This record gives sequence, C-alpha cells and structure tokens, in this order.
Amino acid sequence: MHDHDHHDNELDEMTARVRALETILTQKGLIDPAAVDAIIETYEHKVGPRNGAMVVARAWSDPEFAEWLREDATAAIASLGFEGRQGEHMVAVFNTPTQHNLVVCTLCSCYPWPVLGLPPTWYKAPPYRARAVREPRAVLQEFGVQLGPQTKIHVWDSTAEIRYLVIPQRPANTEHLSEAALADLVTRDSMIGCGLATNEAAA
Amino acid sequence: MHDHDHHDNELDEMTARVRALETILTQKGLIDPAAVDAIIETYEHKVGPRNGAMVVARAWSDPEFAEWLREDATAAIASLGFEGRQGEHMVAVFNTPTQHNLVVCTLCSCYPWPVLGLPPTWYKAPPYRARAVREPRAVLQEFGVQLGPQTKIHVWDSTAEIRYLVIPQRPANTEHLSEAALADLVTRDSMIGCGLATNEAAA
Amino acid sequence: MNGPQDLGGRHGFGPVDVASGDEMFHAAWEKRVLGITLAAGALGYWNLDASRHARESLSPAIYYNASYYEIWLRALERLLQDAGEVSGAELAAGQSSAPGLRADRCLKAEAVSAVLKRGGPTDRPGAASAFSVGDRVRLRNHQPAGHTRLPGYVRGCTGVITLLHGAHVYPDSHARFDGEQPQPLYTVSFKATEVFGADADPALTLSVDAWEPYLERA
Amino acid sequence: MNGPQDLGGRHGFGPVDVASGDEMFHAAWEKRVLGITLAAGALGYWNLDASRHARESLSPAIYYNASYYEIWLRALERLLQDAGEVSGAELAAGQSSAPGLRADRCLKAEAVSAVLKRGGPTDRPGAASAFSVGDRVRLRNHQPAGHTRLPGYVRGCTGVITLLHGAHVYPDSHARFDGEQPQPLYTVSFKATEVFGADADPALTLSVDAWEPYLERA
Repeated sequence: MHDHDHHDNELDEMTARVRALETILTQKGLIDPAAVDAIIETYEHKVGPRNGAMVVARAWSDPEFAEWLREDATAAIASLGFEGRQGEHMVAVFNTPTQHNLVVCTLCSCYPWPVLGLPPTWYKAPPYRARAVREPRAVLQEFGVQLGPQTKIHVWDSTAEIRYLVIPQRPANTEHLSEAALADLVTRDSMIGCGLATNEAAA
Repeated sequence: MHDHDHHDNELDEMTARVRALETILTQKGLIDPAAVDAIIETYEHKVGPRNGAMVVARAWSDPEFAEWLREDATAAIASLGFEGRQGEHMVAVFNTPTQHNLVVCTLCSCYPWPVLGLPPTWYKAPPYRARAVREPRAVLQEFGVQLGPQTKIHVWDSTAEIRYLVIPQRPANTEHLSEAALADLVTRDSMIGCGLATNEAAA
Repeated sequence: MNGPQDLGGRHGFGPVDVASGDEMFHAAWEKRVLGITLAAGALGYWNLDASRHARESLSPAIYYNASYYEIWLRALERLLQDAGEVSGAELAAGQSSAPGLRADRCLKAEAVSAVLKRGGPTDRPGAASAFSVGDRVRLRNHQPAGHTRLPGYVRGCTGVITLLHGAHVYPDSHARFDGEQPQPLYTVSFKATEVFGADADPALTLSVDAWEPYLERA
Repeated sequence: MNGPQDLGGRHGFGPVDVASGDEMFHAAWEKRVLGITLAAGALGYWNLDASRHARESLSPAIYYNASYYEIWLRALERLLQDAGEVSGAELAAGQSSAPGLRADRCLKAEAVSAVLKRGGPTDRPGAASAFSVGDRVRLRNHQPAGHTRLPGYVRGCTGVITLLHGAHVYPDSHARFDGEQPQPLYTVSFKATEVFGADADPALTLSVDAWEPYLERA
C-alpha cells in the first residue's frame, strides 16, 4: 500500500471521519460492526481472482463448458459457485489470435466481484477510466503488454449491470497441465484484458 | 475581497511561492518589478468598465457612431482611445427588445480588457463558464435579471481572439441625459450581458 | 449528468498507476468505508443508481482529489443525511444524538453471506426490444442534469446493436426515486474512429451498454 | 484537448458566485501573478496559445481547486522551466543560481504602456474563406490530445456561419510551436437544442468562433 498524494495527517483525518460515521451508525443500531467485518473479510480473503481463474481454466479444459460460458455466462459461472453482488448478469468475452478484449467502467467502478473480487485501485482511478476507451494500446504498453498493430482490440465499457469477464487465450504448450495448474496461469489482469495468460505467470 | 475555500495558511503559501518566482526572475534580470507594478496599476486603476460605458453612451447618443460600431467595432472603439491587449479584434453586439446577448469564454477567461478591464473572478470560475452556454436564463436570474421566456438569448463563446462587447438597450426616459450621464447608467455586467442598463444604476 | 464521473476519452489525467498492482485499498479506513456502505444499503433508503448519483454529484474539485472510497464516504454521508438518519451535527460530533429510524433493518453479520450471494439482479419483465442484433442506431443527444448511464463520449455516435439483454431497471428514473421503469437494454458497438475522430486507432472498436430511450434508429 | 478547461455545458459546479461582484483578485499575490505573467511574456519563449495549453495541461485535480491566477502561476513556472530559464531547484530555493538568458528582452516599466496598447493582433494574410455567411457547417469530431480551441460541447453539431473574420493564427499549430499557419476564422451559430438536446431552451442560440479546419460543409 502507498498513500498517493495523501499526507499522513490527511489519512488521519479520514480515519477519524470514517470512525465517526461508524460510531454514529452503530450507536443508532443501523449497522452491525460485525457485519462490516464480515463484508471486508469476504472481499479481502474469500472472493478474488482465483475464482475467475477457475472459470477460465475450466473453459480451456472443457469445450462444452466454454460453449455454455458463451451462451449463458451467468449460469455457467454460477455452476462453479460464483454468483451474487456485482456479478448478477455476466458476459464472457473470448480473446482470439486476432481479437483482444479489454474491460473498463468509464462512469464509476463496475467490475465482476464474484469472479475477480474488488477492483484494484488503478481500475477505479481517472487515468484508466479516461484512457482505456481511447488508447487501449498505450494503456496495455504501460502494463507491459505489446500487441501487434494488426491485433484488433474491443473495449467493453460497463455502463449497465452487465459484467464482463475476459477469457484470455490459452498459452501454448499447456496441453499436459491439469485444470488446477492451468488456473495458476490466469492472472487477474488477463481477465480484465490488461494482461495475457502466460506459461511464466506465477500462481 | 474574500478568500473562498483558501485557508490563510494556503494564502501565505501562495504569497511565498509568487514572491519566490518574482525574486528569481528579478535576480536574473528577466523581469523589472517596476514593470510588474505598472501592469497592475494599469488594470487596477486606469483601464476598466468606464471605458466601455463611454462606448455605449456614445452609441446611444450618436447613430452614426452606432453604425460604425456595428460595421467595425475595433476602429470605432479605438477612436475613443481604447485599444490593445485583449481587444485587438472587437465585435459589438446590440441588445433589442426581443434579443438579449451574453458573453462567456468557456475555455479560459477571454474578455475585452481595453473596454472592461480585467474580468471579475466569477467570470473565470467554472460555474459561469459551464452554465452560461447551457442555461443562461438561470444564470441571469442569479444576477437578478429576469427575462421573459419569449425574449431570445444569444450566447457568444469567445473561443478565438474576437472579443465581444454587449451594447445594452438604452433605458426609457433618458432622452434628456448627456452622454456622460448616460455612461453612468452602464454597468460592467450590462456589457457582459449579465445585467441591464437601468435608470437606477449607480455611477 | 455531465459530471466529474464522465471520464471516457478525457485527456490530462496522466499514466495509469500500474505499480499499484493488486492494491485494493490505500489505507485501513477505506476497508471500513466498503463495509459500512454495503451494510447501510440494507436500510433500503436508496438504490444503486441513487448512490452512484450521490457520488457523481460531488463537486469536480472534490471528486478528482479523492480516492474512490473517499468518494463513497462523502456520498454515504450525504445519502444518510437526505434519509434523515444522520445530521450534520452528529457527523461533526462523531456521536449519535437520536435513535435510528430503521434499526429493524440493520444487516446482521450472520446475514451478510446470503445478502452478498443474492446480489441485486436488475433484469425485469418489460417491453420487447425494438431493435435487433445488427441494427444501426444512433445514441441520442441525451444530457440530463440528473443521473444517466449514457456516457458523453458516445453521444451522437452511430453504432450497431451487438447484444440484447432484455429489459433492465432504467437508471435515469431509478436514481431520482421515480420507479424502475424497465427498458430494453443493448450492447452497442462502435468503431473508435466514429467516436474519437479520424485520428483514432483503426483497429479499435468499443461498446457501451445502453437502454432503449438512449437510442434512435440510424 | 479534452482537458479540465473544456467547461461549456458541464454539470456539477454549483451557482455563480454573484456576491463576489467586482472582485478581480482574491489576494494581493494574484496581482503579482498577473504582472509577472504579462512581463515574462515579453521574453518571447512562448505565445498566447502555448500559455493557454500550459494552463489546461494542469491535472484536473489541480485545475479545479485553483483560483484562476494560481492556474496562471503554475503554468508560468512550467513554461519558464521548459524554456530553460528557471530550474525546479531555484523555485524550491526562492533564489536564482544562474543569470538569465534573455535579460536583454526584459520588459522595462517605461515600455509597458506601449506594449499593452499594441497588444497582439492575430489576423494575418491567408487563404480566402471557403464558407460564406449563411452556409450550414458541421463541427468536425476533432479531439487532439494537444491544444485546440474547438470546445467539446459543439463537436458534431450543425450550425450556420454568421460572421467572417478573415484568416487568423491557428491555435492548434501555434500552441505546439509549429508555426502560425493562418486559417480562415468564422463565427458559427447554433440552436441550443442542436447542441444540448431536445430539452434545451428553445429561445436560446449560441455561437463559437471556429477556424476552417474545424468545419465541414453540412
């Protein structure tokens, strides 16, 4: 973690401000601090991009599942146990050798929580939201991804409650890998479209 | 003067920052502090809306001058001695009983300095720049000006080096007034289009 | 609204902070804001669209200087005050001075898992879609002062319907508490050159999700 | 550029500060910024368009939190550094550590009056205007990352030529020090309903001044 442009005393101000609100709402009986803890625990430790990686690995391993994902991503993903808030209406978009996909929410921070967890800070900040739709190739370069100029890109701006999951291309020479081992190759960024799944990706 | 959202210590920071720059440039021989003083003196005390008011009063009093102003505002205004920076290319726009004119610079702060002096702070701030083109009637109401819904409005967005001067309508019952007395009725706001010239206007 | 949230295609924000990597929070207080915001949603005073509108209604000077969870916090304070549950004096004091009105709706820890799993689907029974996949449509010059999910950068642009999603809750009315008024929802795809001009990337296409009232046949 | 300066038609900035009345400066330092900025312009390193671009290139987070003269000051510091006349270290120290390069061009007090009176006309000999008063034109989808004086809110809109101004210095090239490249300049008038949509004031028209490269025949 780092604090960007915030000075320490600003962070302290914010901590105090949040604590004040939580205190008031708790005193009024409007929130249960244990529920707040449970929500944080859910998205810090239980729900994250490992879920999406399992979806991708299954799609790579099972053509029938891949087809289901194309036809009804919400149901196919729910069959693996991933569903609910910010994933109510899923669409899976498949990268090909000639077509790359990238996901953004220019208007706020829409992101498929059940499969990717909470969005990283850069996803919600103005530079990504402003530039992803106009110059995705330049943005991808900042992520270290170099696409050939002939590779077409499609950017999905999540302006409604449809949530998009990018299915990256399966890396070469992975025929021998198990589904679990394949999932280890699938990074969060590759499911946003800011990265690629590679043989070298760490688990 | 008031300091809006700036705390005193921020003002002090800004004072120090400006002083630093002026010191450096003076030490380098790149600026002459007496020239800086002369520029400030010019726009604080010598050039202001009294100039524009004289133009308007002349136009009200002298149909030939009014015609010249319509045909070649830069020359007509220069004939009264008002010319130069931010007034190189003038256009005068005449209010009528059915057509009101309003001037804005949505992109920065363009304003006809030789006839109106420096723009007021509100003219350069986002609310006026954002709203004048979209909802001038609501903006005029904030200035206490109520136009009938049938009065047409034209808004001039100063996006080039053309500078616009609104010639307000001459108030009723002013036939007896001298040109100097007429000039006293012409407010700065009436020459931007945010006000009207009235018989009650203070000098 | 043409507010600070409408960022697609804007210039001047600098590079993406790629180095921040997997970071989800800048500080511990941001986690609490996440949890409090979701918990307070259960009180039922507002909906997702109204909360988005509260966030985008922050002044641009604040919006662009705040982290995302600061935006959430400020909007939440506003929504709770508008609901009459919290006063400015209480926020200043950091102490409650009156009991909660909807304490009966408080989200309990044991209910969290089920509530998150249920989510909030927005598909509804509604009118049949007037457009079909492949139809050419133009996005209307729709610029309400209130909430809308039509981003400014595609207004007036012509594209093609590529997906039908059935009828969904209409955010423009929902955000102003004027009902769900479900409308057919589509994915509309554009060439980047149509959206950003002739200098745009010729190998780039993009899409937005748009409700039928945003569209006209091209 | 689609930067923070492009304010026409944006929402969320609140009421006009009418109560500030005739106020021209918020504080004494703002007067010095006015004077220093005009004086430093005489050094000849930049032109009006380049200085506008320096201002609009400030990040939106800064632009919307600054008074107008703070915007001028920050842009001036940038321009002087780009010119090689001032270093960041000097600005931090508040002291010069090297002589000025163009001290010979320093604007002296006795020259101020003549310089202000002369101003900087931008009309130039140039190509004849391709359009005439009454012609219908569309403003192109022109969205350069660099400086332009075509405001975003009229892009793609159709209007009528109402004034011809002859050829003027073209800001898009001038701001990037790529020459004056004079182009015919026009005033183009629009119905507000064309610009802001069907809900706009039906008794409102508006105009922008636009160079020929911004226009196409409608």
